[in-house]
Amino acid sequence: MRTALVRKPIDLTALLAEVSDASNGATSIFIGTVRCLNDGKKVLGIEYSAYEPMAEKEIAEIIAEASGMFGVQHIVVEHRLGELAVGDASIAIVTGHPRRAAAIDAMRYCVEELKTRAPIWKREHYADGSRDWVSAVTSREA
Amino acid sequence: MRTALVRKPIDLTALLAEVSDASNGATSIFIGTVRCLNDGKKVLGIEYSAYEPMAEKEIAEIIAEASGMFGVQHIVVEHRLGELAVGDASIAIVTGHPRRAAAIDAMRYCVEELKTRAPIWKREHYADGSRDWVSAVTSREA
Amino acid sequence: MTVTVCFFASYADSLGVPSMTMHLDEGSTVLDVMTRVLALPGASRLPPSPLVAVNLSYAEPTRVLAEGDEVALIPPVAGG
Amino acid sequence: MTVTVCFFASYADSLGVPSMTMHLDEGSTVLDVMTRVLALPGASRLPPSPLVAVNLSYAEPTRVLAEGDEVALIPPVAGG
Repeated sequence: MRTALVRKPIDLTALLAEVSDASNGATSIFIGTVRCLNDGKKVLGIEYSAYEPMAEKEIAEIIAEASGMFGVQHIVVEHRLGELAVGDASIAIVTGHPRRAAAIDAMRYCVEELKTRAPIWKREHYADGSRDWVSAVTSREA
Repeated sequence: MRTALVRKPIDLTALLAEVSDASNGATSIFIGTVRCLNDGKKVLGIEYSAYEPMAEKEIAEIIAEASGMFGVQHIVVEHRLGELAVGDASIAIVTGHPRRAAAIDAMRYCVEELKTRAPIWKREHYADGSRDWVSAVTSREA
Repeated sequence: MTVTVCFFASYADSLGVPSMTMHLDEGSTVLDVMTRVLALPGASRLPPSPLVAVNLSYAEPTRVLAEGDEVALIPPVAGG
Repeated sequence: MTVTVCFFASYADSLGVPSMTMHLDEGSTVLDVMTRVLALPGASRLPPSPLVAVNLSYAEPTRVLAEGDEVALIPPVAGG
């Protein structure tokens, strides 16, 4: 189990290798990407920032909770920070387990909790040149 | 939206490219793999076979149902047939959508329905040289 | 009329054939096919009411068959 | 005693600084820090009760602070 805040593109193949285990029958993945539209505004990119030590601690706690609740030993979460363009992956969550229910439940728990608790912020850059901090409260989230 | 029964390794990168869309904010993936143990027996490999035209039709219907229920336009399902070794991916389901809930719900719907309805069978090869047809009824499924 | 009956996986192993042609009276149903199949050598290893598909869709035992139909006995599935 | 107060994202923009050192009486709480922060120039754009973390964990306003604590005001999060 591992979490990391990274400043380069997320390498999904490497993450898959990391959770790989001959006892796994199911691997579940969530990838969040920068999308071109938010609340009707054309988005060119997003700048992600974080309270880094707390975000890493909070995500590590979320992973530990998911592991305990669903018995999943193989969980890796990477969140990217810095300037991202449309289509870039901002987050990848990968879980592996002998059974599909546990793998999917653990993945979903991690993404939902991370979006609620991890101190990470994004500022969207719009086609009209403006920039705005976006929150889960003020926007409908991906 | 596309489904296929394939006889070569599943190329996840190609499937991700296929569902990619600038309006997607969330991509959800399920990968089923051959695991080394089932019901306490050491597994060396699995031979997958199908009633191919019906399996393709049934999976296409499942994808259409998921698309209608969750509003997800980007769904691709590949199921591999033939001889697979431990760790090989037997199935990949990839969904893309602006929002995470729909992407994950559609992925989960497809995997659950496919495992119930698609006429696909597997014969496990064990370390002791024996082979056995395995069903969702007689074994605990991945 | 004539229909094709298909067997897969453990059913094909038990019956020793992947398919057979069956001649039926007009108005015959899926149940009539099953009764004939369950009397074949090796059929004792099949369940009493196997799942059936007609022309690639799951069908009830009461389904009336037509000339040229493809009737498939579907063992418990295990895809994924 | 002395604590460090950290601001992020829109809060850092509003207050014009990423962090500040604050001198407090012994027994001061998170609420005392918030009262001081909300009196700063630019603080009118902050909500009346922002989320707070002390030493990397979310904390209640009644939390009593200690020398050297790191108090962070956490804007609405938007990770993922």
